[in-house]
Amino acid sequence: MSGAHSGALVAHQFDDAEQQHASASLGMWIFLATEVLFFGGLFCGYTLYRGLYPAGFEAGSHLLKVQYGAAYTVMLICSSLTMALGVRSAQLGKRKALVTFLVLTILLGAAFVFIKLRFEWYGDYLEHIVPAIHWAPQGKALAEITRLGASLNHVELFMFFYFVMTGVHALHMIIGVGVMTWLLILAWRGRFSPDRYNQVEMAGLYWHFVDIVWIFLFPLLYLIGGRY
Amino acid sequence: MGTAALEVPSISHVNYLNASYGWRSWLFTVDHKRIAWLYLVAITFFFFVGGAAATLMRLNLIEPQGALVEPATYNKLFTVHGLIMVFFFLAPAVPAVLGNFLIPLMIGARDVAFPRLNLLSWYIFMLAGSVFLYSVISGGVDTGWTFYTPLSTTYANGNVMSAATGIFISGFSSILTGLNFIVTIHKMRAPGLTWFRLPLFIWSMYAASVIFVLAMPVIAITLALLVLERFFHVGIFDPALGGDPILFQHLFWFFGHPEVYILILPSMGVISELVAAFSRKRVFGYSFVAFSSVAIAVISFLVWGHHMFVSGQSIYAGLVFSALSFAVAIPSAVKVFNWTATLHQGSVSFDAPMLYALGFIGLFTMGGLTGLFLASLATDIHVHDTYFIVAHFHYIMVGGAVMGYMGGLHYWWPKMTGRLYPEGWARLSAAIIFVGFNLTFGPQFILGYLGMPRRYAVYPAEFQVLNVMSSAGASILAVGYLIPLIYLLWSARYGPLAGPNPWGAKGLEWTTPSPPPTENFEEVPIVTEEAYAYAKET
Amino acid sequence: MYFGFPFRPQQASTVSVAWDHLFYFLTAVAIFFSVLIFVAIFYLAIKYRRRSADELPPPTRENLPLEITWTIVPLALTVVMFVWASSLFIRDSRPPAASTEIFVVGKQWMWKIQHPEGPREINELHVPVNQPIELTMTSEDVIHDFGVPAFRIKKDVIPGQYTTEWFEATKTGRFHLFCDQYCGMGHSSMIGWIIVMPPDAYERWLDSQMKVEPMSAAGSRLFSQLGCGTCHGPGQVAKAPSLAGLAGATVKLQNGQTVVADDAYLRGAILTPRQVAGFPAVMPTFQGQVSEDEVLQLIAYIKSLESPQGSKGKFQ
Amino acid sequence: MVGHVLSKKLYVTVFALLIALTALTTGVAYIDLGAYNTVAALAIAVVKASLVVLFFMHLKYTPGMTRIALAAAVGWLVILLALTLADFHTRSWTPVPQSWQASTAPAR
Ligand code: HEA
Ligand code: HEA
Ligand code: HEC
Ligand code: CUA
Ligand SMILES: [Cu+2]
Repeated sequence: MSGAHSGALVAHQFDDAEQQHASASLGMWIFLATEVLFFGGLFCGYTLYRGLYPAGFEAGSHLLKVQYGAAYTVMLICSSLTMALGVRSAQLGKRKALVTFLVLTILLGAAFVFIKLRFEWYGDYLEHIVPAIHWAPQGKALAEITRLGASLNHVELFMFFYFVMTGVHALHMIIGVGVMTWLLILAWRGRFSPDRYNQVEMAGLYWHFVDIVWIFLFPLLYLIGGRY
Repeated sequence: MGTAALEVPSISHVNYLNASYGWRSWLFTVDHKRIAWLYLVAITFFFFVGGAAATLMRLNLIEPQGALVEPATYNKLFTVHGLIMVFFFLAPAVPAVLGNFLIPLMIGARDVAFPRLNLLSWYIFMLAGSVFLYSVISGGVDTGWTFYTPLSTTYANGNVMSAATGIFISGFSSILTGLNFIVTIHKMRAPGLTWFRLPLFIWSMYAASVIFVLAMPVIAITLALLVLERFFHVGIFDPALGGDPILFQHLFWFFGHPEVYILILPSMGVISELVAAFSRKRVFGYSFVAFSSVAIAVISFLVWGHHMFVSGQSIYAGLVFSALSFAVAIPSAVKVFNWTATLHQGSVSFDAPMLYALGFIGLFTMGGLTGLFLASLATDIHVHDTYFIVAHFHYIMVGGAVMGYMGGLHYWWPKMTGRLYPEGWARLSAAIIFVGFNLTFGPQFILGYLGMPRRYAVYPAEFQVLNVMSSAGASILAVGYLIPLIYLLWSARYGPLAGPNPWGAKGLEWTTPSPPPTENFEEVPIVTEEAYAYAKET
Repeated sequence: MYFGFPFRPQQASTVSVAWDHLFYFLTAVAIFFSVLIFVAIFYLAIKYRRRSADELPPPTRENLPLEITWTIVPLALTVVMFVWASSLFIRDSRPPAASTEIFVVGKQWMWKIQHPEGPREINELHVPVNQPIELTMTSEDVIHDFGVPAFRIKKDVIPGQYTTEWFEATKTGRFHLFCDQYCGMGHSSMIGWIIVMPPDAYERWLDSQMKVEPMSAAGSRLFSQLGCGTCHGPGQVAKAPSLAGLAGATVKLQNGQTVVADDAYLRGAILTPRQVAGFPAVMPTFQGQVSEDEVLQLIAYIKSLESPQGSKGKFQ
Repeated sequence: MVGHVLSKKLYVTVFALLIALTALTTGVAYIDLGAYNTVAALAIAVVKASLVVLFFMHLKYTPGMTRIALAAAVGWLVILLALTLADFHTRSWTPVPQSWQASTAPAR
């Protein structure tokens, strides 16, 4: 706590580090609240149509591959752990550990985005199940849709939700990776100390939030109607 | 010696205006007071653009077959008018100009909690405005400010995508401003300034900020979905896929109704300040007025379906929304009665800001009471989407919110510039605005009741008389708005010096010099008394 | 006194009088409170005007009873408004049993209207006086709104769905029909007339139009043209459900839900077929192959089919 | 300074729980529970999210305002969903016009 009043650590508008930290934390949480409602619009539409077109959504969900969804979930949980430990290292002033954990977090996040785009989405493209861009389900996909008696239109609607929801999520991941990289540079230069790690903590909150969104997206998109 | 220019007294103390010079010192400033000026310039520009569109509309409606423009152009005019006035003028007007300037001053802080974020908000706002203006210049949009699907996604030919993108971006500016204010009000209050010692302006800014933060993200994602659907020709509102266009309306109005309270709440806060200062009395029923702001903010999120009574929404949902819409009227009623009661046994002066305040109370009451016609399921069916609606919301937004903004601008102008505006001109233009306003929008109530639909470029001849009256009123109104533009500009340079507290008002902002120094206060004020402690005893 | 404009829209339907009464009540409340506030402001502001520059008034005293009064009184008034308005609304939201059904299709920027007997009209609707009329409406493109001020009715017309509204005209004459939902460039010219006629004149009008086939006949023609009969024809009951007597019946769906086969259901069954319990999902979608007008004709035809038990569809 | 330093062990425990719950939610999807599949999936997701919020995001150790911010977010999400769905779910309550009932044939 000592030294908190020494100039640069506390911006001019604040009285002390305590106030600065509390403000930053409150601001970040409010920002996350807006994020909840940002995704909320999507969840609202999703819930509505899932209720209206259960067969279409079930069939659509069965076109996705559970193994991807589960793998992403594990990756994100791991990255959340590394992030939490990173914040902890910052709190304790362990620069090396902080750098290591940030690197791990970035790698996990980047891997997530890479796998999603390169393998899952590209795979969807090859299977002709990308609405608007490449939409002509055939073979196994078509068989599944017919088996469940779903209307192709409703399946397309589901796939649209799938791409938009995971797309917006991936966008958040990309932004997150960007922020982490910036933090990494700062951490490398030794900008953080037990007196001064607000940015790491706030970025951590954001990262965990993105993880939470995925925790919901996984069952909502990949596990509809079971896989039995 | 002896020339006119030298008679202008100059401001000698170091303040936020003369602390540094040059365009960089303005465009890269993080001082909340300078950022308020940046906003002021921007929204004034937008106001006159929106007003010019309104002028052209009113000119066109002088003749039933359209006196001026093609229907296609008319449709673009009201779309641009509505979007600019709502998103680029009124939503930022009181919050981003007066709020930015005053919140730190009123709570005894050196700045807002996140000054750089504050500047960022302005840049985002300007980016949004530029994108929107681009869409207007390069052909315009013609969807109405409500962007209803599938018109906007499939059938409209205008630049829907760039316009929606502009609004989308502006949402983030509002979110960041709201966030900044909430944190500032929570964390930056001067010692001794407890919640119930806060000026009521702060309470209503707080309530409005909460709405910013919770409503804006929903419109952002909704517009994003709209743009995607228009781009890919596939989307969640598309009836061909089994999508439901009414879902769009739900998402739009979930934001849209709270948005209209974003427009009015800050002005209500201004009115509380004005009524107290110009009656030299504490606002009657302080805590009721304070809590009614919070009540409005919360209930405003529960009433959106009242815009959809004839849209095919279920009648049961309609009943719920109708009941809740009546509920949201109560806190507004409480405010109106308390302001009126404040005059009782006061020392009422009729300076221009007070004229605006009294105008606000009267016109807001009329606008609000006609809102009750719309909240009633049966009567709304008849007047929905007619000029009755247009009259309702202009009474609240122009007669109410804009009057409040004008009143506040005059009241704090001496604080912002250090100089007094010419009182006589100000009273005159307030009176002109009041008369012109009623002549413009009063006849529209009757038009609407008679059945004239809104957004009509041409109309049956039997509605002409009332339309001509309305257009005549609009020209008076235009004069009323141009006069202040001129004399305020003049007074910023040549007005007499104001001194720290020209009105003899209470409040921390009046304890520091006009214009205030960059750090606002020489030393952190310590608050020991209630707000509006005018009377001798307290 | 004549001001060059009327002060009240014509009252030409059964609901208009009762609805106007509510409107007058609301107006009275609005005027009362507006006058109250204006008078109070003027009176207080002038009575307590500032008399000297350094005048300081006595402190504000809180007054809880007063606060409660002006919370409760508006609350009570709004409860009255709510109950009154909602009861009118609920009462008038259901068409009377004996109403005649007429079909409306909105399209940028005109109204296409079909009578079950066959005649079609554009931007005009002829109806008999004192006869409840139920409009079943849909749109081919964007949302429109079928509003008739003299009848105090208004309802959005939505693509992909059916909405309904009804009225019973009490006066003969010509009444404005407006499109009240902004629908693009020609919105303000999407207007027309409702022509209310005495019953005998209406019959004569119908006769003069009678060269056209009734909607159900047109539907029947479409039914064979599109090959519906190959599956739904007589004797095909194993392949596809029989459509006779379907209209108005309760249908059990594959997913266990039951629905009433109303217009909207039939439209969905044709355009986006869903699983009826016990049948394979082989019915192709007819979306894009039939226009909204034609769907309505098919529905009229299905309604005209007799059920095996002898009870009939709505139109006989 | 102001932050709350939690033990490494706690983080790892929470992490292990999260992984276990992920396995559980995936596994449950392969068992036929009817409508309860969705309920189970959502319940597990809520538990997981709560773990992240409480421990990784330190909600358990932060002042009341943070909780209010979170509660507002969730509450408003509920408002959005509840009132929107209230419309769509009650549309079918409207009685089918009487003229229909007159001709109702027995359910098939
Ligand atoms: C600042 C903006 C603002 C504000 C504050 C309000 C306030 C209110 N509005 Fe308004 N409204 C709009 C802006 C606003 N509105 C806009 C822009 C539209 C059109 C959007 C579009 O379609 O383009 C609209 C449309 C609109 C509709 C939809 C109409 C339709 O499209 O069919 C409805 C319906 O219920 C409504 C109701 C109300 C009510 C009940 C209030 C209440 O909050 C009013 C409360 C105030 C009072 C009641 C007055 C003071 C009270 C007294 C003096 C005491 C006496 C009181 C009683 C007896 C109760 N408004
Ligand atoms: C805050 C919001 C706000 C404000 C301040 C105003 C201000 C005004 N509005 Fe607006 N209005 C809306 C919000 C607002 N409006 C909205 C949301 C809609 C709905 C849009 C939609 O349907 O989608 C609407 C719609 C609307 C209509 C209905 C259009 C229709 O449905 O067909 C009309 C018609 O009279 C109108 C008129 C006016 C007038 C005369 C003013 C006046 O108060 C304006 C006064 C200002 C001036 C007159 C400026 C003076 C300056 C000049 C004259 C300079 C001129 C310069 C040049 C010509 C170069 N408005
Ligand atoms: C290839 C065979 C086939 C053709 C052609 C066909 N249908 Fe069907 N139809 C079915 C089957 C099978 C069902 C039941 C399963 C379902 O609802 O999808 C059905 C169901 C229906 C239903 C709902 C019946 C109920 O009991 O609820 C209606 C209405 C209908 N069809 C109308 C039509 C019309 C009108 C056409 C022509 C434009 C048509 N069908 C053409 C096979 C067909
Ligand atoms: Cu059709 Cu407006
Ligand atoms: Cu509203």
